Amino acid sequence: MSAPSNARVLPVTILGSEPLAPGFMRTSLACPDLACQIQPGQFFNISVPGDARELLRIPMSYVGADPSQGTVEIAFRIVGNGTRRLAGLPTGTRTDLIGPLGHGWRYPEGMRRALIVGGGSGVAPVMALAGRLARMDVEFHVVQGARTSREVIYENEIRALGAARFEVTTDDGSRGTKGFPTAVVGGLVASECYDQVYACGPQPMMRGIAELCRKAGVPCMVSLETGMGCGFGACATCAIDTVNGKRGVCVDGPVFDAEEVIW
Amino acid sequence: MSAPSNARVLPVTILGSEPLAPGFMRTSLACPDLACQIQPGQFFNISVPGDARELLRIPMSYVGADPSQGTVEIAFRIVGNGTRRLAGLPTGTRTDLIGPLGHGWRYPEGMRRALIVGGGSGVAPVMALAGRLARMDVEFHVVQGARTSREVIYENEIRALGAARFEVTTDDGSRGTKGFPTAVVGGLVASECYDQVYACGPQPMMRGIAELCRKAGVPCMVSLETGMGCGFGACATCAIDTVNGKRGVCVDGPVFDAEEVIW
Amino acid sequence: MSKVNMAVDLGGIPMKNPVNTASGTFGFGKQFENMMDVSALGAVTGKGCSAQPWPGNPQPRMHEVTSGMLNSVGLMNPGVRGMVEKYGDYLEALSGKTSVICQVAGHSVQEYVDALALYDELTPWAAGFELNISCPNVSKGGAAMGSTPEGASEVVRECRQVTNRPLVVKLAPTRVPEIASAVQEAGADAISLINTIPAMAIDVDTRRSYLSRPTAGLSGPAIHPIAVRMAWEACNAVTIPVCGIGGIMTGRDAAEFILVGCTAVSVGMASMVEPAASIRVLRELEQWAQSQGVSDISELRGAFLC
Amino acid sequence: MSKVNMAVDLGGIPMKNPVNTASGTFGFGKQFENMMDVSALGAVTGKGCSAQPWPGNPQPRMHEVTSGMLNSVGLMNPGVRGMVEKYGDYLEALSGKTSVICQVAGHSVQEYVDALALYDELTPWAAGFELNISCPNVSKGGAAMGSTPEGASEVVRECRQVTNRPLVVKLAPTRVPEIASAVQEAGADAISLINTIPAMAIDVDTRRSYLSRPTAGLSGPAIHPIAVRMAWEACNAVTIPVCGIGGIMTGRDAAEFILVGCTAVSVGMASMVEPAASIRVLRELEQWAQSQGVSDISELRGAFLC
Ligand SMILES: Cc1cc2nc3c(=O)[nH]c(=O)nc-3n(C[C@H](O)[C@H](O)[C@H](O)COP(=O)(O)OP(=O)(O)OC[C@H]3O[C@@H](n4cnc5c(N)ncnc54)[C@H](O)[C@@H]3O)c2cc1C
Ligand SMILES: Cc1cc2nc3c(=O)[nH]c(=O)nc-3n(C[C@H](O)[C@H](O)[C@H](O)COP(=O)(O)OP(=O)(O)OC[C@H]3O[C@@H](n4cnc5c(N)ncnc54)[C@H](O)[C@@H]3O)c2cc1C
Ligand SMILES: Cc1cc2nc3c(=O)[nH]c(=O)nc-3n(C[C@H](O)[C@H](O)[C@H](O)COP(=O)(O)O)c2cc1C
Ligand SMILES: Cc1cc2nc3c(=O)[nH]c(=O)nc-3n(C[C@H](O)[C@H](O)[C@H](O)COP(=O)(O)O)c2cc1C
Ligand code: FES
Ligand code: FES
Repeated sequence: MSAPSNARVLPVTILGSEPLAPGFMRTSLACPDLACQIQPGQFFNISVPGDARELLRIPMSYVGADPSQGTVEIAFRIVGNGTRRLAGLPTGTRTDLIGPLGHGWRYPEGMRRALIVGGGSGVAPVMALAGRLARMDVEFHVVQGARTSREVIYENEIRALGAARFEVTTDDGSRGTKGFPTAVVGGLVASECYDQVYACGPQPMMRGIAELCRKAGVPCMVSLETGMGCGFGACATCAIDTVNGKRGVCVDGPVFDAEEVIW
Repeated sequence: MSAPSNARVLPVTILGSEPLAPGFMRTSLACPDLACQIQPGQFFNISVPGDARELLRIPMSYVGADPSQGTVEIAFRIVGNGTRRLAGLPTGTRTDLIGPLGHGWRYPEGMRRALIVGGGSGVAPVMALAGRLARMDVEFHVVQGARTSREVIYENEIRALGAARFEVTTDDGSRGTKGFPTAVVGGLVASECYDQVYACGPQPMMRGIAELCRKAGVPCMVSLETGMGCGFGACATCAIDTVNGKRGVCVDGPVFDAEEVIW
Repeated sequence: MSKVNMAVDLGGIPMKNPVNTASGTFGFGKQFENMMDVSALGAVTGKGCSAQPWPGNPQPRMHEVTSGMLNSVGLMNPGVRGMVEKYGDYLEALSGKTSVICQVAGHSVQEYVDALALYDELTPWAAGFELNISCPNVSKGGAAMGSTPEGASEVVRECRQVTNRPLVVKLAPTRVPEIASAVQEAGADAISLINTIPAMAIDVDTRRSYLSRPTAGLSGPAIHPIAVRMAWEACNAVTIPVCGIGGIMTGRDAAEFILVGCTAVSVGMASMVEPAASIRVLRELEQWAQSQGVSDISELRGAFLC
Repeated sequence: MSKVNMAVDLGGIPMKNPVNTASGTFGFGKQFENMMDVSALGAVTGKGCSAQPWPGNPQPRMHEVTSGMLNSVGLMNPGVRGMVEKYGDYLEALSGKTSVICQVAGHSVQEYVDALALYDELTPWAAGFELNISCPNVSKGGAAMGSTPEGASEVVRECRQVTNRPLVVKLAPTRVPEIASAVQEAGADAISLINTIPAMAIDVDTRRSYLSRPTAGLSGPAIHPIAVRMAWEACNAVTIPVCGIGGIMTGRDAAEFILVGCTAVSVGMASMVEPAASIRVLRELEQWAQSQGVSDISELRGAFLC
């Protein structure tokens, strides 16, 4: 694993939180040093006060950063104690984070059209990507997978960024195509000429999309998730199997070429 | 050890705290079930939220209780993590306590004049006693030992309760007699005719007073302190040596006849 | 959700549910009477008693540490006779509603035998006895009797001669698989574990122990993951039932012990800070069993998937 | 307050202060370069490496528990050669400012010997080597190599032949006094302890381990009081220097190890959550030594009063 270049322990203040969907929060953080450095697909490791028995930090991607305001927005699903505490931190809470961490999304030269697939809380890490593609004038389509219609998030923001196509799938069929994102991605990669597919979501979803892309001959990048002890290459708890041997999700990823990952 | 009779887990709300002296706090609690039951010398075991690594409760005596308001006042010195957290609990914090616990001060029949000696945070447990003696129309004298003049606490309250004599000793001589309370108690027990001496404070102070009383032939009661795992007779961590064998400070005490204690 | 049968059998001790109390943290049950329904538990285990009363260690006897506590009570107890005088009537009445387990303490084989013989005579209401073989062995230089397979089996073999009632043997957190097999071989009806883990806490200002002795026993949530591992080792080493102990604060903590193969569990330090913790653990354990869709808790015993 | 001489000697490894890093929690030092002054530490110990690269265990490899964490990294490492290729230049430069200790991993005596021989050849800048004898010993049926005095001394005896540089032997948290004596006898220059304590955490909804294996190693503040006790036992059992490890979060935690007789200490999990924790521990340790009025930290070594 290669050492991170610019990671630091940075002070951060919670600016406010609001529910995005049931069990989903969006939280705004003041962290100027992070806001001006972090790149789409990178993450940080935040210390969440409130339960002194839990020492480990929580890895978080970001949805958007405003370097001029020094703010970073995150979106997360409440899945356990840490995310529950994070959701409840009052405005003004001061804590710290280690970041920016990892390697972000990469942009193949001459890319003209890309497909972005986000599933569940995996939508967060692709939002910053969508913003970047928009600024790069790359046409992008978005497929969002949600459990149910109320969990479709950031729809307005995605449309406002200029997604040329926006498809929704829901597990329960309450909106868009019933099923997982793979249900529509197969058709899309066959019919549209994507230079690159970007995917973040549950592991089975990413594996499925990687397989579809492999068959269609379209390059695919995925952003992986594992438990992380440190986030900066010190502990090896995050290592996964790749065709290049074990690699650390925190420093070699979290973004990997799908072809590299042994699923 | 005998089982406590009326101890219960009771909900409690913090009504407010203020500094009493440097490093000393007074805190008012709303706990109607405790306020109408607790007797001078008894204590309770309070759960202090804020650090989930620390599970044990903190034993606390009380200074005064107002059964009509359902409130109890405590006074304590900040000595460690638990008392530091207790001092910082915001008004409105809800927690719980186990109480009332232990056996309180006893009042010999026909008692007409008593001496109360409180040292440091040991002043708290004798305040409720002073109030009781006042209501019983027993004449009482008070000796308070403090490290320095600014740490003399509850002076107005003690005078208002009608202490017939109020002596102060300070370790640094900044007020009253320089030295420990033993410096004046010897003279008092020799010259005044006390039916009973009551003492609470650091162990060496209580040992010294017990010795003076033994020599003067005056009965003495002390309120002891030990670390407590449970506070209600379940764990035996609080046991001390007495002439009657090991006894539990939490259920057999905290008040003991000084003659019973093997110092 | 439908009711789950929670009754289990701990080596001949009938338990209407798997929740027991850890010796030394629950007094003799009576102390909790005002604060919970003691008789609702599957069993109640009291403080260990010896033939003669023991004073235990001097103060200080406890110190709080991160997510746990150290104690050096030193097995203070009023002696079997003293205990029966003071708590016999209470425990006899309780024994009509739940199993009462009396714990045996000793510093030598003879002391265990003497205490157990007294118990056998004076506590006809006891459903069984627990041998705490982690007390310091005075006749063998102060090391715990239960710290070697040989020492452990000697105690159990001799005690086996003294009573026909079920014998639970409580293991120290050391060399678990070997010692578990040894005590089964020697005639134990069940095993319980773990006892506290020897540990230290030093006041670095005074350079002295926070306790009256250099080492003391660690209990509480800090030891829970270690205790589950040791219980798993014990369950894999023996065929007799095992009672899992260590850092149980919730029904989920208790469930881990059941999953690795324990028949019962004991709640320790939790009862000291939350007197009715054992009842809450029981309720949560039952809810978990229901959520797992079983009709009998025994279907979950050893159901750990690995 | 006047300056305290903090320099110590860990069995021939010169340390300008007693603070070392616990293997596996500090990468190879380089990962911390942006976040602290790595060269200010007394020593830096890297992840254990074997002669051949090891993949370690599958995901999940970690789980958080009360006041600690479980890991089952499984000694994944790039092999001695791979490590030297990637970090050799960095560590060589670092070795001019602080002692670099290279850790040796193995599954059999031969593997330890092979890895150490490679190290001896490829890392002339290493101040010494640490033998991690608590990894699973595949050639002896899966028990940890260091879990018996015989196994431990065999590894150390053979490794002793391979290098003249100092050998630190890292003990598992089991049978400490016996194994400590055995490795001193076999030629160790110093001892370090403890490694993680085997433990379990089960997701009771799925009935599976939270990790890819049933058991994993517990580290963090939860184990600190146990680690101090074991370090005390080791210090009492041997005359060679001891490096204390386990749950160090503050200078006071480190001071406890010094008081029971340790020459040095290693910061583990703390560095993962607070990258510069080791530097803070060093500062706090120095402040404590000053507050104790000594002119040399060695005056506090073993100064525990009991
Ligand atoms: C690089 C990276 C970027 C990430 N970015 C984001 C992001 O932008 N948004 C986002 O929402 N998440 C993100 N995550 C995931 C996020 O870090 C985790 O959701 C978070 O760490 C969970 O912490 P926790 O303490 O709430 O849950 P934990 O308690 O640590 O639980 C972790 C998992 O275990 C399960 N679990 C926990 N407790 C129990 C229990 N008692 N019984 C059964 N199962 C249980 C939960 O379902 C959960 O999935 C990211 C992760 C990584 C590695
Ligand atoms: C029956 C009874 C009644 C009581 N009533 C009162 C009362 O009315 N008012 C009152 O003020 N107190 C009272 N006490 C004492 C009070 O309970 C203790 O002060 C309190 O429990 C301390 O808790 P803590 O967590 O703040 O300190 P802890 O952290 O538990 O420390 C306990 C002691 O250890 C020492 N200590 C703690 N940390 C360190 C360290 N890092 N290094 C060195 N030493 C350390 C402290 O000096 C302290 O004296 C009573 C005690 C009993 C048993
Ligand atoms: C204050 C205290 C006293 C104890 N006394 C005994 C005892 O007499 N006999 C015994 O076998 N175990 C004794 N133990 C150990 C407990 O029964 C239990 O094994 C241990 O505390 C682990 O469980 P826990 O983590 O739930 O507390 C005692 C524990 C504590 C905290
Ligand atoms: C993620 C992780 C990886 C570890 N890898 C190793 C290792 O390779 N070799 C080793 O001897 N110890 C290893 N350890 C154990 C630590 O070096 C240390 O002994 C243990 O964590 C206790 O210290 P702590 O409580 O301060 O973390 C590892 C610990 C952790 C948490
Ligand atoms: S989390 Fe990736 S190395 Fe620690
Ligand atoms: S504190 Fe007195 S018996 Fe538990």
